[in-house]
Amino acid sequence: MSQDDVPQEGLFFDMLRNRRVELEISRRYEDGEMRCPVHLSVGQEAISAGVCRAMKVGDQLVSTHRAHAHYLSKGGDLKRMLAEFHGKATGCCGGRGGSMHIFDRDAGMLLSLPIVASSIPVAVGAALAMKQAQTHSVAVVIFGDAAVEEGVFHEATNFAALKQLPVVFVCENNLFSVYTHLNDRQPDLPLQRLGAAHGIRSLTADGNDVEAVYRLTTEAFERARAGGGPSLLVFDTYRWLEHCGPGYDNDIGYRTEEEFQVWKARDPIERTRQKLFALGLLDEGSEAGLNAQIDQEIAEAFDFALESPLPTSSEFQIYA
Amino acid sequence: MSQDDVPQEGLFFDMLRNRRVELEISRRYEDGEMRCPVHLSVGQEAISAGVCRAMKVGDQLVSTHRAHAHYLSKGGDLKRMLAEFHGKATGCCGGRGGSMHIFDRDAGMLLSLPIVASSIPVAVGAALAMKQAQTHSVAVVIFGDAAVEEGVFHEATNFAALKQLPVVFVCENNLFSVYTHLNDRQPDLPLQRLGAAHGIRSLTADGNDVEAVYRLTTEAFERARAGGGPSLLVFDTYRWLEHCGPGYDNDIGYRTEEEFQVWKARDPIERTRQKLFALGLLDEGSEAGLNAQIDQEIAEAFDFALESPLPTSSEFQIYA
Amino acid sequence: MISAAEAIREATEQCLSADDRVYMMGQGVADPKGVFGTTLGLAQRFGSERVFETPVAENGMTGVAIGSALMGRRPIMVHQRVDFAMLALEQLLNNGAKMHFVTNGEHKVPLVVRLIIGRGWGQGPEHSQVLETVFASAPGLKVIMPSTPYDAKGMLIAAVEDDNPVIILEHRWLHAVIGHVPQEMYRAPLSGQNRMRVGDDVTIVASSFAVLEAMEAADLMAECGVQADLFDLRAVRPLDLTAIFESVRRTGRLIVVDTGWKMFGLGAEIVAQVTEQGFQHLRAPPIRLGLPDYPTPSSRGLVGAFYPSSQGVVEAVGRLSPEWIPRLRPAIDTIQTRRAKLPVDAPNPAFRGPF
Amino acid sequence: MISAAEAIREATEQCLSADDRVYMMGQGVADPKGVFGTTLGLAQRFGSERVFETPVAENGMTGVAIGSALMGRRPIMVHQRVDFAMLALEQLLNNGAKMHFVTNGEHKVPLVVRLIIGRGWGQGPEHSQVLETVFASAPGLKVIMPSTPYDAKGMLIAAVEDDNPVIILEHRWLHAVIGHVPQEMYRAPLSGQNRMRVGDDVTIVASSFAVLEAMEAADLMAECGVQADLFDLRAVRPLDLTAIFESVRRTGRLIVVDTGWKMFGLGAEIVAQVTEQGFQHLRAPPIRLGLPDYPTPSSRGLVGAFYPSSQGVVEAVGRLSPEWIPRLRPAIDTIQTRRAKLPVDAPNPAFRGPF
Ligand SMILES: Cc1ncc(C[n+]2csc(CCOP(=O)(O)OP(=O)(O)O)c2C)c(N)n1
Ligand SMILES: Cc1ncc(C[n+]2csc(CCOP(=O)(O)OP(=O)(O)O)c2C)c(N)n1
Ligand SMILES: [Mg+2]
Ligand SMILES: [Mg+2]
Repeated sequence: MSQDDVPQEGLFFDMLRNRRVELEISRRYEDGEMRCPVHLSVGQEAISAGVCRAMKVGDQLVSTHRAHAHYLSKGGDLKRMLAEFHGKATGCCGGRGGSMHIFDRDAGMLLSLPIVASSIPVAVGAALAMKQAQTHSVAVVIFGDAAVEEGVFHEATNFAALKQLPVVFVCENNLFSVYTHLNDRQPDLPLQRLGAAHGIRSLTADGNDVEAVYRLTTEAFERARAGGGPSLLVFDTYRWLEHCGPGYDNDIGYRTEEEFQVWKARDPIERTRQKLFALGLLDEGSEAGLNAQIDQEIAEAFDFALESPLPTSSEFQIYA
Repeated sequence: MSQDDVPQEGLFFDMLRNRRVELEISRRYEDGEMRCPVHLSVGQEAISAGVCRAMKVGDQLVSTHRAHAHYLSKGGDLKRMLAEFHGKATGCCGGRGGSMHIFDRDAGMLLSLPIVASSIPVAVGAALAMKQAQTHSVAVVIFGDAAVEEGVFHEATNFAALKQLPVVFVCENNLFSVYTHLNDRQPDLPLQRLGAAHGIRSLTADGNDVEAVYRLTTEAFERARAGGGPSLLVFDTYRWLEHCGPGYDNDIGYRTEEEFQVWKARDPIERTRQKLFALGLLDEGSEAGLNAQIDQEIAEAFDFALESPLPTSSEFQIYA
Repeated sequence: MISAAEAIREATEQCLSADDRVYMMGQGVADPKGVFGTTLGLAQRFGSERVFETPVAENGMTGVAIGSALMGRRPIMVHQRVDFAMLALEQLLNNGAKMHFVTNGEHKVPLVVRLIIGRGWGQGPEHSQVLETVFASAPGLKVIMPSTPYDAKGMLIAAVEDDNPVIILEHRWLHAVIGHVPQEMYRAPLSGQNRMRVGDDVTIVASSFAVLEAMEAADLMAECGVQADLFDLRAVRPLDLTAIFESVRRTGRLIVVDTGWKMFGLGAEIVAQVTEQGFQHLRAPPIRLGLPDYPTPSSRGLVGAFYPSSQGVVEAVGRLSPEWIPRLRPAIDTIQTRRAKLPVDAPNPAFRGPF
Repeated sequence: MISAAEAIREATEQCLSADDRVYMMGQGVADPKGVFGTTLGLAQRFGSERVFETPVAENGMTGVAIGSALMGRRPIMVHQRVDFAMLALEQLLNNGAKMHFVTNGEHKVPLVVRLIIGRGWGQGPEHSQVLETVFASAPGLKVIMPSTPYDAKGMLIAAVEDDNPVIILEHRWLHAVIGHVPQEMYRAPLSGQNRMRVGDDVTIVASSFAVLEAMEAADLMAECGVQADLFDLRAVRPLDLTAIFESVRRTGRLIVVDTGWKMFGLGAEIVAQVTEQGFQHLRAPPIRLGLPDYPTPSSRGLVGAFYPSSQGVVEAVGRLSPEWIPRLRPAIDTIQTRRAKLPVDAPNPAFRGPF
C-alpha cells in the first residue's frame, strides 16, 4: 500500500471527532441526563478510526461495552447514539439498550454486547453467514485484552480458523480489565500467541499509530475477502479516563500517573496532527474549521438527545 | 532417568489388567447387567498406566467419561468399579454415578465427569488447594482431544500458568470425538500448541509407548512438585472399540479398517510384552501366571458386583 | 405411521429443501448415527456447507449460530443432551432471548436449538436433565416440548420458520413413538395444548414424556369410570393456558405431571396461574407430580422411585377425590402388571444400551 | 449501625481470620473499589494468596473454586453481577450442586458464590438479572437472598461455614441500607424467613430488594388499619415455608413480591405450595408481583413500569379485599408523594452513576 492510499485526513477527522464527542460526554455527564454507564475510549481513538475506515459497505462491526468510538467511526449517527445514552425513544435502540448495546443496522454496526467476549462468536457467525451467502463481506469484532481470557474467544477462533471464515479479530490491548492489570490475569506473553495457536494469522502494530492500524487491517480485510481466512490483530494502547464513567482516576492507586503520562505523550491524535501539519495537509486554520464543524455537530446532537421524548413501555413485544 | 528406574513389569501388568478387564466388560455387556454407558480404553492402555504409575500418594487424578483405565491404574478397586457399573450399593458411588462419575477418595481419584472438559478447571482448583496447603502434591487431569475445543480448557490452563500451579494436563489424543475426526473440529496443528500459547511447557510422546509416557510424566510431576509449574502432555493413541459400548465399529463408516489395523499393529501391550521377553523379564510361564491372576481377580470382582445388593432410595440427602 | 425420530428427520429435510438459508450443525449431525437417526442422510443430500459437524464448544457454536441468524440465515443446532447446552446459557438467555427486544424490534434471531432429554440405562445425573424452567425463565425464547410424532414434525417446521429463537426439548424416549405424520410440509402451532382425552372429572396437564404416563393413566381410569380431561402441554413459552382454565372450571381438579424437577418446575407456574384465574372453581388443592428433589441417580435400583409414573397419576387422582379410590384399583393393578414386564431403566425390553 | 456493604466486609474479614482454609477470589476483590466496598482492605490484610484477582473467565474460575473446595479449602467467589455467572452455570449446577449426591455423600463442596444483582442507572438487560429460580432449580445448591445488614453478615458467615455450595444473591441497592449488626462473628440460619411485621389481614412474602418495597407498603397500610404479616423470604433453597403456611391459615390472603421475573419465578413455587398445603384457608386467589415478561430496559422512561413497587403491593392488597380499597387510599397517596421526589433509576438522589 502506498502512502497515498492511506486516507490521512479522514483518519484524523475520525479520531478528532471521537475525542471531542467523548470529552463532551465526560463534561456533561455530571448533569445526570445521561443515566447509563459510559466506557470512554479517550486515548484509544486510533484503533476504531484505523479499523473502521478500512471497512466497506456490507461489512459488519461487532463491539463491546466500550463501543462509542467504534460506532462513530463505523459511520454511526451521533444523534442516535447520544439519544440512546439519554434513554430516549430516538436512540439507536429506542432507549432499551443504553450505552452498552449500541446497534445500528444502517451503519453496519451489527451489535455491541456488555458481556465480555460474548460478541466474539456472534461475529464469527456473521462471517459464516457471509461465506454461506457468498457476499465477500467481512465481519470485524473489536474486543479488549480481557476478552481473550474467556473460553468463548478460543471456541470462536478455533471455528473461524477451521472454516477459514472472513472475520478479523481486533484486540484493543489497553493493559487493564477495569482496574486489574494484564499481569494479574495472564502470563507475560504477547497476546498474538493466542490467535496463532488456533492457526490464525496474528499480527500486532502500535495501537496509537492510526496509519499502522489502518494498513494492517486493510491488508487483513483484503485477505479475508479473498478467501484467505481470519486474522487476529493486536493493538496496544491506553485508556486515559477511568474504566467506566467520565473522570480521570490515576489517583485511586491501580496505575501510576507516570505510566499515564508516558502514554499521554503517545497521543494518537497529536501524532497524526503533527504528521498532517508536516505534510501540509492541515494548518491552524483548517484545524480550527474541523473543530468548529465537529463542535457544532456535537451541540446539535446533544440538543436532539435532550429534546427527544422518553420511550413509553406501552407496546413491548418480546417476540418477532 | 535410567532404564532401571522405569518399572517395566508394573507398567506391563497395569496395561494387561486394564485390557483384560475391559475385554471382559465388553464380553459380558450383552448380559444386560451393566446397565450404563461404558467408554472403553482398549488400545489406549499405555497412557493410564504410564501416567498413574508416576503418581504418588497424595496426588489426585481427575478424569472423564473414559475413566475405567485411569481408575484402575490409579489403584482403584476393581470390585467397587464393577459394582458401580452394575448399579450396586457397593459401587464406588453407591450406584448413583454409573460409569461416568467414577470417584474414589482412597485411590486418589478425585472425580471423573461426563461433561467434556468440565473436570479440567476442577483439577486446577485441586492444584491451587495443594499449593495453598503446601502439600507438594500434584493434580493430574486426563482428557481427550475434544476437550481442548471447550473454552474452559483455555480458562483453566491460563490460570494454571498464571499461578504456576502443580497440575499436569494429559491429553489422550485418539483422533476422534465420538465419530468426528480431529480434522472436522480443529485446524491441522499439533495439540501441544494450545498449552504453549498459555505459557505452559507442552510436550508430546508416543501414547502407545508406555515407557515414553512414564518418562515424560515423571519428569513433569517432578517439575510441578518442585514449583516449576504446569505441563501439558499430549499422547497420540487410538481407541480400538466403539466410542461408547462394547463392540467394534469400523464398519459403520467413520473410520477405515486399514486405519484401525495400522494402530492395532502398534498395540502398546504387545510392544511392551516383546520388550519384556527380550529383556528376560517375562516368559511364557510368568505371562500365563499374570493372566491367571488377573482373570481370577476379574471373576471375583464380577461375582462381587453381581451378588451385591441394589441401592434403595430411602435416605437421599442432597446436603452435607 | 412413522416414528418421531423419522418425523424429525423428514421435517429437517423439508426445511433444508424449502429454504436455502436453513442449515444444520451440531456434534453428530453428519456422523453415521445421525443423532439417534434424526439427521441421517442429510449431510449426504445437502452437502457439508448445509449440514456439518462442529467442534465440541457449545457456547461458542451457539454464538456462531446466533450471529448467522442475525444475518438472515436460519440455523438448526442440535445437542445430544440438554445438559450440554448448560454451557451455552449465556448466549441463549442473553443474545438469543434479548436481541429482538434490545434492538427495539429490529434484530431477529431465527434460531432453532434441539436439545435431547436423556433418560435411563444408567446414564446418570449429567445426561438426563430437563431444565425446562431454566429456558422458560427467559422472556424472548420460545420453548416447546413436543410429545407426538405429529408435533415433532409440525412444530419443528414451525420453529424453523419462526423468527424467534426456539428451544425444542425433545425426549429421547419419545423418538421411538409411532404415529400418523402427514408427508407434506405442515406446521403445528408453537403455543397452546393438545387435548388428548376429553372428560369432566379431573384436568391433567402433562408435558413431554410424562404425557405417555398420563395417557396410560387416563385410559385406564376411563375404564374405571373416571374421565380425565388430558392436555399435552406442548408449548412452555409462550404459555397460553386458556384451555386449561376452561377445563378446570368444569372439573374443579388439577394435576400437573412434569418431566423435569417438581420444585420450581413447570407445575408451579401452571398451578399458580390456575389458582389465580380459577380459584373459585377448584374443589381440591391442585397436585404437582415431577422429579423428586435430587439429581438423577444412575442405578436401576434408584430410578424406579425417581420418575413419575402412570400409577402416580392414578394415585394423585385418588388423593383429589378419595371416594374414587376403590374404583381406581383395577387401573393400578393393570399398571402394575404391565410394569412388572418392563425394564425400569430402558424404553423397552429390547433396548440394550449403551445409550 | 453499619451498612450492609460494611457488614459483608466485616463478615468476610472475620471468616478469613477465623479459618485459614477460607480464601476469596474474583474480579475486583483486590482492586481500589473492592466490589462496591465489600472487600476493601482484605487483600492488604490477608495477602495475595488469600484474596486475589482472577482472569475474566467465570466458568473456569468456578471450576477452580470447586476443585479447591473438594480438597478442603473454603473459597468465596464474587461476581460483580449475577449475569456474569451465567457463563458458569454448568460448573455450578453440575459440579457444585451434584457432587455430594453423586459421590454417595463423600465429597463436600464448601463454596460460597456472591452474585450481585444490578439495578438502575440505565445498565440495561444484561447487568440486572436476578435469575434466582435458575439457581434454585438445582437440588444440592443453597440459594439465599439476604435483605438486611444483619442477615448480610450472619448469613455470609453461615454460608462460609456450611459444607454445601451456597449462592448469595446480593442486591446492589441493599448495600447502602443501614442496620444493627453485632460486631462478633455470629451466624444467621440459611433457611427460614424473617418476620418483618405481624398482622392478621394479609400475608406478604418478599425477597431481596422487594422486601423494602413490601415494608413501606406494610408500614403505611398499618396506619390505614390493614395489618400485614410480612415475611422476608431470605432463603430460597432449601425452601421451608412452614411459617408462611401458618400465616396464611390465619390471614387467608397471600401476596408474593419477587425481585426477579414473575413468570416461572419464586412466587410460582410459593403460591403452588401454599395452595397445596393450605387451600382451604385461602379466601382469595394469591397474587404474585414481580418483573413483567421482558428484559430490563435501560431508559429511565421504561424502568418505572418495570420494577414492582410498594404502591403495587398496596394495590394488590386492594385486589384481594376490595372493601379495603377506600381505606388504603392514604397509603397510596403517601407513596406517590414520596416517590415523586426520588429518581426512578437510582437508589437515592445523590447517586450519580456510573454504576
Ligand atoms: C463475562 C463478564 N465478566 C465480567 C464483566 C465486567 N466487566 C465489564 S468491562 C470489563 C473489563 C474488560 O476488559 P477488556 O476486555 O480489556 O476491555 P476494556 O474495558 O479494557 O476496554 C469487565 C471485567 C463483564 N461485563 N462480563
Ligand atoms: C459438553 C459436552 N459436549 C458433548 C458431550 C458428548 N460427548 C461425550 S464423550 C464425547 C467425545 C469427547 O471426545 P474426546 O474428548 O476426544 O474423548 P474420547 O471420547 O475420544 O476419549 C462427546 C462429544 C459431552 N459429554 N459434553
Ligand atoms: Mg482492557
Ligand atoms: Mg478423542
